[in-house]
Amino acid sequence: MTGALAFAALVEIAGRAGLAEFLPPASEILQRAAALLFDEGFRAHAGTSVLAWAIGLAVAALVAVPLGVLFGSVPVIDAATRAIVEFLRPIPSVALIPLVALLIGTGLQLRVTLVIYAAVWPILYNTMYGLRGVDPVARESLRSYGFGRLSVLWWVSLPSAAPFIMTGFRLATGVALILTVSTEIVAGRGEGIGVFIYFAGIAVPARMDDILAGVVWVGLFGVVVNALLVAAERRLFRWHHTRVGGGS
Amino acid sequence: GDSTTTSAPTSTAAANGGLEKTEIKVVGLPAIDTAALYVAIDQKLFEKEGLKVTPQIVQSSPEAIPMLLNGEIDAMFGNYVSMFQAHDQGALKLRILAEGSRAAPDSLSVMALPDSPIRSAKDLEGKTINVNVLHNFQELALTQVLKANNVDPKKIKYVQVTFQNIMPAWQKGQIDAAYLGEPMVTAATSQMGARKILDPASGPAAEFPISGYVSTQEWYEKNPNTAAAFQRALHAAAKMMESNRELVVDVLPNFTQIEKATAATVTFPYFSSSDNPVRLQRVADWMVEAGWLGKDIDVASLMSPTTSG
Amino acid sequence: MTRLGGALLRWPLLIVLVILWEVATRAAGSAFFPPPSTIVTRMHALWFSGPPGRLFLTDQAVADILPSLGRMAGGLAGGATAGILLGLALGLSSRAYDYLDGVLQFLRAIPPPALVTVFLVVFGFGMRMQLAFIMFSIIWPVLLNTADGARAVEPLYLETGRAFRLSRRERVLRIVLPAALPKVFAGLRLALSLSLIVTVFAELLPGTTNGIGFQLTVAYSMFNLPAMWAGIVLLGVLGYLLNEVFLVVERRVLGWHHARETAGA
Amino acid sequence: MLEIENLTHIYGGGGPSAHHAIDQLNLSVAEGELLCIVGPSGCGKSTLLRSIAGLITPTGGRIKVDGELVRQTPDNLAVVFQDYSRSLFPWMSVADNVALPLRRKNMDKKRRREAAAEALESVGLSGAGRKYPFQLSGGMQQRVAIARALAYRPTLMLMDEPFGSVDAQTREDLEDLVLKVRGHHKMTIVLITHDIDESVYVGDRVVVLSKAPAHVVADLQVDLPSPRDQINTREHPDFVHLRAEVGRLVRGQPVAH
Amino acid sequence: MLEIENLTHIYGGGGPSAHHAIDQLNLSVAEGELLCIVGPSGCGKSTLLRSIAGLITPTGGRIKVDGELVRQTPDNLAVVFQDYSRSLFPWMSVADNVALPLRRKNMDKKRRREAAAEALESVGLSGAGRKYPFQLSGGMQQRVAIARALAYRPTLMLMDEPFGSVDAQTREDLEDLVLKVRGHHKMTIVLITHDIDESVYVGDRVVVLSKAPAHVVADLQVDLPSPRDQINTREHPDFVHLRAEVGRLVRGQPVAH
Ligand SMILES: Nc1ncnc2c1ncn2[C@@H]1O[C@H](COP(=O)(O)OP(=O)(O)OP(=O)(O)O)[C@@H](O)[C@H]1O
Ligand SMILES: Nc1ncnc2c1ncn2[C@@H]1O[C@H](COP(=O)(O)OP(=O)(O)OP(=O)(O)O)[C@@H](O)[C@H]1O
Ligand SMILES: [Mg+2]
Ligand SMILES: [Mg+2]
Repeated sequence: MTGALAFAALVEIAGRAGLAEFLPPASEILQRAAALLFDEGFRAHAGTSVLAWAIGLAVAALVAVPLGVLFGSVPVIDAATRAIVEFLRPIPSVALIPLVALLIGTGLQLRVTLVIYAAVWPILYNTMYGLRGVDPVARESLRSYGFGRLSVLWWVSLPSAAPFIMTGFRLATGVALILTVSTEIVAGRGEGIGVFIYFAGIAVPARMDDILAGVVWVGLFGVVVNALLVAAERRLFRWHHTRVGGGS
Repeated sequence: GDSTTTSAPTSTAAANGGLEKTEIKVVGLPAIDTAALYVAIDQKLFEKEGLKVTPQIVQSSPEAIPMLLNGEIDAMFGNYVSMFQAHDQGALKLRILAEGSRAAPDSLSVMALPDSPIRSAKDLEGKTINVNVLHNFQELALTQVLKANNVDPKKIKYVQVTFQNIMPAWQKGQIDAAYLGEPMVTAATSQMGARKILDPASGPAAEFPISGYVSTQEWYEKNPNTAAAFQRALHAAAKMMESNRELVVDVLPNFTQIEKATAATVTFPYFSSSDNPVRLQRVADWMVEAGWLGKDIDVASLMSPTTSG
Repeated sequence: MTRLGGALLRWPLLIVLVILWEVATRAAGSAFFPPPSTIVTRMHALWFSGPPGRLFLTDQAVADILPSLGRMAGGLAGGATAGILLGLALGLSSRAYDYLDGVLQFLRAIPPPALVTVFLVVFGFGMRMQLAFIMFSIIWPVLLNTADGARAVEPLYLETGRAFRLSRRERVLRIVLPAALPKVFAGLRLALSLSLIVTVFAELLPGTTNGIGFQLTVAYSMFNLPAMWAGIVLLGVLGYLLNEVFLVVERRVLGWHHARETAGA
Repeated sequence: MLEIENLTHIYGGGGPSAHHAIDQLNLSVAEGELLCIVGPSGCGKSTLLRSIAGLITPTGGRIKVDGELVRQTPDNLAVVFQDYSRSLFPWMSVADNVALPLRRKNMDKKRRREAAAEALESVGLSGAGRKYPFQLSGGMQQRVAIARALAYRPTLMLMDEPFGSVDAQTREDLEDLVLKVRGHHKMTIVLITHDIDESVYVGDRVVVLSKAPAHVVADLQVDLPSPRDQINTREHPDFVHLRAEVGRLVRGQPVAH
Repeated sequence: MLEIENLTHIYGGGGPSAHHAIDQLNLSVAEGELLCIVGPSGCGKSTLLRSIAGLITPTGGRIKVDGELVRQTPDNLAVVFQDYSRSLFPWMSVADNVALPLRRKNMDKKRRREAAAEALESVGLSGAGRKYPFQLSGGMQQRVAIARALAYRPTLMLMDEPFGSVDAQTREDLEDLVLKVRGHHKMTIVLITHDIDESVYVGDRVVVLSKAPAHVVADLQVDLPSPRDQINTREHPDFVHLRAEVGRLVRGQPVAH
């Protein structure tokens, strides 16, 4: 909280000092952001974005965790697919927009597809690395009771890796949000916060206050989602948090 | 040119029988150049032709090409340079349905800030100028005008700067001169005291065609009557707009971020009320000259005769 | 698994997919999806038909690839360092967490394209803006994973460090960091490919005049689709190669981790 | 029940850091027998146990359980690991830890819970079921690991220094508990211990291993009267004699490096 | 050297899952003394040790080391943790593990390495320095933890069941090693053990704790001739008497839950 205030103060000073004659001070941005809350049009934009975000994220999680488990626990599959996976990973979604648009159209499905494409990786890799960090003694002890690979996975590896997978999911929420809005900015149709931001940008003069107010809402949404997830983690992984304690 | 009747009864008859498709989706851009589409809707000109046109706005015209190809839309508003390139590269088989806009004097402008040392076209040599998209119509026209002004076009450095970043980049000295279109020309003149250095729509590039309404050859062959009706309505709109600025001012807020007050003061491009392959051919030829096309394009073969009065 | 075995496994699937792709794209005949052979030919012409003395790189390759790699490396190094430092701070100090977490979570959700003007105003055109842009984007996986790793260090490791009164610096450097390292590496691996992606994004920023991303956008804006695909494939290949290098480093640094995991099994 | 032939294990596969842990070890255990294994620290006892449990694949020789070659973990086996604290799952309560393996046993939830509670009680932890492992002391954790193995009712139970972290009194109680359970449920038990008295007290046989690479140095039958008794058995002349004998044998095998 | 007054510790802060581990415990240890602590499993011995080491803040009472209140870990202190395998750092070689704490000691790299090698040799692990902890057996890991504490040359050494995982011979060697080191370097040592013989053999005093919540039940002076000797001391009538006494006292404290 203190940090947030300090940050806002910084932006305010920067804006007022005219470090940037194009950046409005924080107070103005926040005022505008508050006003947008009552703007029906903006709320519709926000709704569309959240929908694309949520669908994309959900699908990404459903795809990435099993894939991560597969890659993490069957080295052969990991080796056989690595060339392809590592080839695909660095391809930027901007380059894919026209291709995906051509294949599946440009509506919600375009945004959702690109969100999935980007959000899969953090979950996938945190799952893979999380599984690798499981204490071998813990795994062995269940194996020794005759539990098969899948059972060991379910009862030991996944719970043990769960906090880290969750961190991957938290990463993915941010990535998904960024991708949703960015795709909208570059190629949005109709509605979406990104479309809102885009149009604010092409006004003459550019409506920086609108752009930044939109950004504030995106950021706040990210903060709220993160807070919810952290709270969920604390409950779900109480064993983890009480044991390791830690600053947070 | 070759006129047919545009009276309401005939059109209605066409709507009943002749039109292959009565509901079409058309993509426009959030720029003044698209105004004819909205005026035609506003003035019920499409309706008169028996067409129901649903407009849609995209950020830039290349994005709409996939939509055209996968049938999401029927036609789109795009700049010729992009469209010719797409055609040349085989990305789509272009069909120009109707011309859209041409550069009017003062609707485009290369400008310098009041305290800039740039005073004449010659001063632009070695300087950095922004364009919206590299290798597009802005460069194409300016090259011709520079040549006519004895400036070596090769000595200009172009950088791509998105719309909202032109002003900050300019004021922070990241670009030496700004290549602006409306409404930024008006805004820069009145608010920043910017000086016009060169009008890119002058001399050899006067009335330079910028963009038009296009579709694919395939779509056109399937829907020739719809295409003709569409063209007629747009031409009719352009005609009305020639004599009545207010029509344009009224529709601008519908699809651009230009408010009414600003709209009243800006310079509009020319809206084409007929199609003319000759002037369009000039664009294609310049592109060949710039090395942007692999082969010549015979523009006339992509166009239909003007059927409007 | 032996190296050879790995290689034997790795290529067949890829080759089959490429062949399928070739067949499919030839059949479809869409200009948007040129067949791999066309792409490879184009890549060769664009970048790899130079003189042998220059490793067959063309001038264009030097103009496109090197600046991108430079930006990427700079951004990655900066972002990773910042991510690890901030992550450690956040994972270890509840005070740092209280002060920074809200702001960082806020920043994390912000789409960089919306902030281009801000970056432009603060940093101006060119390298500084691009580096800032890349760092701002790739820091998050490193930061969050490091924080997670630092928080989840086996308590007895920490107690051992405290019992022997290691200085705070040494505890962080010799205990927390190595213990968190497997997770940090997961973050770095994500950041690696992300840095390529973001480099491309950064090369769309106002004022850029070279780089793969620049080449890619110019190609697309001129509908030179084979050239665009060449850029995409080049990115993929670079990503793959960088990842291989990364894995070699990881195997060295995390040798203990992998060995322990596979010991006995 | 258990036959080990020429078992050899080398860690680190022939490389420069290879370690020869077990060398040509032969051993067999009859059904229902309780075999104690003693040997110097680092000689290869845990390695032997892991091989029997099918958790590592020995580099040579073979192991049969119930006449079948061990390729993966044999059925109805339970292991108490030396590193008990790491073998408990930190995300589960103690009771859940004990009950988890019973899922293999076609028991419904209620019966699993009862069995777990019973096993915990038998090791003196009746109140600890709802705690998490990290909330227990070392000795208590070790007893949880024992309870988990006992609740499972294996036919073959492998115990790696299972009583190392509990006090003398508890240790005796647990020894007697193992003896009792073995009698009731016909378990075969292989128990590694460093406590020579213990090996003689609970074992039907005591096998002494050499320093690394381990092989069998001595295989002593323990013919003490049953049921054993903490006071009488330990005073029995055979007990005194045997423990001295085992002690001598172990001491003859100086520690491995 | 060490004074503990009315030490009380309650885990889980007053909540429903609170556990009263130590209750009003008083104890003092003189400089150079070797104090053994015995007590039932789960009574609070490790908790006591952690409090002395300043790793947990007890909920009541106070602890002074060298006259100073323990707020954080006192200087020149070394701990051998009960959970030795988790107290070794898996990313460091064994030698590095041992040498790490010496960084506090103004030693250059070479001397650190020598000191580590020496300590490893003294616990019988001279060849293991370059291995990683996971490549060692349980008992070897425990000895590494001991070597680490010894190399550090603390003035106060806290050992939590330090010899639980090694064989009888090694155990005796280590007992003697600790006695020797103590004599040479004037260490004060607090050693927790479950082995009653051991407590009497190595201890100058043996303190018996009650079942949880722990307090001191008995505090016995061990007046056996020095230097101790594995054969003669254990045959000494006082030894026999004392171990019986301690045994009785421990057994009088049935196990905690
Ligand atoms: N994963 C491994 N890699 C390499 N060497 C190993 C590994 N595990 C064990 N060893 C070595 O094998 C030998 C036997 O180890 P093992 O754990 O079987 O000994 P042990 O008899 O159980 O000893 P202790 O009584 O100390 O537990 C030891 O010298 C050890 O260093
Ligand atoms: N973190 C914790 N949270 C809650 N309770 C705890 C925690 N740590 C220990 N306890 C409880 O405190 C009591 C004392 O634990 P401690 O580890 O001190 O016992 P101990 O005497 O060392 O036993 P052992 O000989 O078995 O190691 C135990 O009953 C244990 O359940
Ligand atoms: Mg062992
Ligand atoms: Mg303890």
